[in-house]
Amino acid sequence: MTAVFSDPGDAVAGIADGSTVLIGGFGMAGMPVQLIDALIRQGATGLTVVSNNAGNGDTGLAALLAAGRVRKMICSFPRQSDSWVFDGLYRSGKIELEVVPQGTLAERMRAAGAGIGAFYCPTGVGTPLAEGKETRTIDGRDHVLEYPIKGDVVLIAAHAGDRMGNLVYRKTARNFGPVMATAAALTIAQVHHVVETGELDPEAVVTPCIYVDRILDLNAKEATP
Amino acid sequence: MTAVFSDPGDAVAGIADGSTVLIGGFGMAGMPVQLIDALIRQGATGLTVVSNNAGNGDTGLAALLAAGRVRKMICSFPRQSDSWVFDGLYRSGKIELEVVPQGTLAERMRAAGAGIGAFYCPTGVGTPLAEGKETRTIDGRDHVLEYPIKGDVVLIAAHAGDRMGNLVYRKTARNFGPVMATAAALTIAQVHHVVETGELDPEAVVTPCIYVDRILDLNAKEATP
Amino acid sequence: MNSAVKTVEHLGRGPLGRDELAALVARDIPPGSFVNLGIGQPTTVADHLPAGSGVVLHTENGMLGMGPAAHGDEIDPDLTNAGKMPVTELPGASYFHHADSFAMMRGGHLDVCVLGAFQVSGRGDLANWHTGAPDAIPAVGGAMDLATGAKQVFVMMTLFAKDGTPKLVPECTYPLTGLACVSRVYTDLAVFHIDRGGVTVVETYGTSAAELASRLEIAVRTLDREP
Amino acid sequence: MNSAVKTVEHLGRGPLGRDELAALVARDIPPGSFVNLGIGQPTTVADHLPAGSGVVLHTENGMLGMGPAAHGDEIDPDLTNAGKMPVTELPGASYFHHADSFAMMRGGHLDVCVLGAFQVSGRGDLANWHTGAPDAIPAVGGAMDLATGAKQVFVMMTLFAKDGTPKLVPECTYPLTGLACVSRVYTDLAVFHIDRGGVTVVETYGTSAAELASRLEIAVRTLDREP
Repeated sequence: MTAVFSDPGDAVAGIADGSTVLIGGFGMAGMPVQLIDALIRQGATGLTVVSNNAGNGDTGLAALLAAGRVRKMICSFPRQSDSWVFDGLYRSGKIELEVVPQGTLAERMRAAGAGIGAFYCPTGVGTPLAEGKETRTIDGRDHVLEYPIKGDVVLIAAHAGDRMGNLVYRKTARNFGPVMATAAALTIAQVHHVVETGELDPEAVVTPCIYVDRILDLNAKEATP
Repeated sequence: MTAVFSDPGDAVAGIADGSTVLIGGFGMAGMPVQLIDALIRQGATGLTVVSNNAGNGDTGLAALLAAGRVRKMICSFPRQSDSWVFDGLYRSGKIELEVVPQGTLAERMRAAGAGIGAFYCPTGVGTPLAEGKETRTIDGRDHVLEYPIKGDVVLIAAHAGDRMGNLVYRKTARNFGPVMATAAALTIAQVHHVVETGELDPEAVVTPCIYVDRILDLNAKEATP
Repeated sequence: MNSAVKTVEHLGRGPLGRDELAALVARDIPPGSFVNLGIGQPTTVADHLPAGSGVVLHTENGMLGMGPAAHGDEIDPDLTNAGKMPVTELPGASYFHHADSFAMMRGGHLDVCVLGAFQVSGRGDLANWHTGAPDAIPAVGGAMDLATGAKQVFVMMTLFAKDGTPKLVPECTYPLTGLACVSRVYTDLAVFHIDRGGVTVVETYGTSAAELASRLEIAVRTLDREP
Repeated sequence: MNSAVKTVEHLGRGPLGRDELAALVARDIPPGSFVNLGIGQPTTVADHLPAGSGVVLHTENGMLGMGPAAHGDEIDPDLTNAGKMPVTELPGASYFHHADSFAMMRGGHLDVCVLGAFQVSGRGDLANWHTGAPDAIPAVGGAMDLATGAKQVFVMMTLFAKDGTPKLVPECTYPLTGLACVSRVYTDLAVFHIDRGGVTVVETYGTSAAELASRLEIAVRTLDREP
């Protein structure tokens, strides 16, 4: 059953050192900034973080990196105009990096959530990112074998949730959220507001409640200072 | 670009003998009866049909089977209380049958639509349905290797579509429609009504227009007898 | 969950009726669980879930939050369960397509599924889709996916077939549905738990554990810790 | 599509400017196509698509029906393109998650994608994600998925690097993005088509095909059929 929290600290309680944490967002769109800030205060360290980018500016994921809590990043696109925090850590050898093609990153997390043991993927064949990977020719096309990425914890941002844990997103802030939500033991979502059960259109629910363990209601937080 | 038809015959024009046809529906919910009726009149034969069931009663898929147009069925659950048409053909050796676990059936079509060459699946390991299939132990769990099922044509029923080809479904009639829509060279959807582009909520579109080649507008058919 | 530490023998009564069996399964489903009820007898478990249990029902044809059977004006051909019978929708429901529905199942997100069975082995192997009769038309549906995917698989069946042979067996002779997947077997005569250590009799109805043991071809343990 | 049967040499002018190049690519995108425009220069192709072309833009971060860049009050932090710049939504748009977005791409559903490049080989190999410099931080994004998945990959680039070396090469020396995936190369000096037969010069700008051929290290053909 999904628990709804108004305190960010309660929402991230219990995340262990050394966890693999999947963090939603594409750049800042869909990034769960309040949950990440709470994770920084919570103190877990030695983390492996899976996210499309490696932080923007000084907030959100960049702040978690700056706090020295991340041992390894798995992402598709770490280098950006405003990824100075990651760039510094990487160049000084303080962080490990695994670069994965963006669609393969998403599909590996989907596989984890969908109980698929591994899959043959045509992306990256013949490139440095396929080096050392098992390959197979299927129907005349070369593929590399890719394995699931499973998280211990997922932190995502959705637009709204109901009390049962169903989630809807908004525009391209949806991005990795629904995929990540399926791929870890503990899924924590921050939402702009929580609605009563029955208020979301069942045809338009994007993440069914079965995938959501905890919701941080940002609206409640503002209402109770 | 998606073409909208009011005549069922136009919607199914050009389907070739020997085609692999994916047909939506779970029992009668989501079954594209008008498109199947049109396919019977169109006359294509020697078909391989992929559908969850092997027809109910005497209408829809059962009628296509009764017309002798289907060489082979690929499905999860042919035997039902009202599957007498299929039962008769099967017992008299007039139709070939491949039984696939329901989730594997869906996932094999998803793989076809998603460009996945093959995937390792835990379902069916150690059962007669895994006989002859390649297996692999991953993380201590046995899996069988499953390959995509790609169609030449897809026939599905959706609730509504817009002129660009975006589709929405209704309740559990959604079932195989969105997966099949991605998995064939030619996707044909019948809808209860067509709305103007812009009338569907972009957050609630289930099948994006890129997957839909032809729409049969059942409402238009009724309006112009 | 049933936290028995000592096998309970209900001797002053007969075997469980079908409704009693469904009620027993319902009792053992933890509040707030996500549950799939197989077609046939398992479907009747829904009628015995206590109000406010927070149990959410999944149906493989693409829905969470399924409600009771639909009657009269409620019947909607677009809203059916896995047995293709009309059902209703509860507040908080959601719909999804078949690949997503089985990803949910295969990915281990369902807490419990309840299935019927022809046979269950002492290792928890399940046979429930095919009698092996040469003229039978094979039809598996979602049984293998459920058996493989759910965190716990509960089986409901009579303990003995009509010809008197046990359905809890050393090795399944019918074609398998899944390997080592069943964790509990609910029958008219007894409830069994299965784990790596073997089969344990947790409760009996209208018979003793010792009598049952003598009628089965597999070893069964009893619980004898004091509560 | 450009249906040239004879190589056209535009000699009475200079090389194509950036805007002219974008317009040329836009001209060659068939009406009604589903198209992904890569970050950087390819994004500008959108500004040259004729009204009523019916071209539908895909952005890898989960949208079909992307509109032009957002300005002023239109800016919405929840609505960005692959370059993380604010964009708008057109009627008929739809949103989907990342796995669905890349399934669309990898599954071969996009008609055309337009990408920038460091190098393209005569076989259509693409290098566009990494300079190979030892201190560079590798970052691939969706480039490999697009190169592998789109039905046609168009490249936009200058034909020669700043140091004068050609970027259309016998073998890519930079790390590869995809093998044999590029079908057209649009440059400031010429448009090339690539297929199993090799590289064909379709149009030139401010230079002749013969002069170009002398500056490249790969064989290029010209078209000489009469229209």
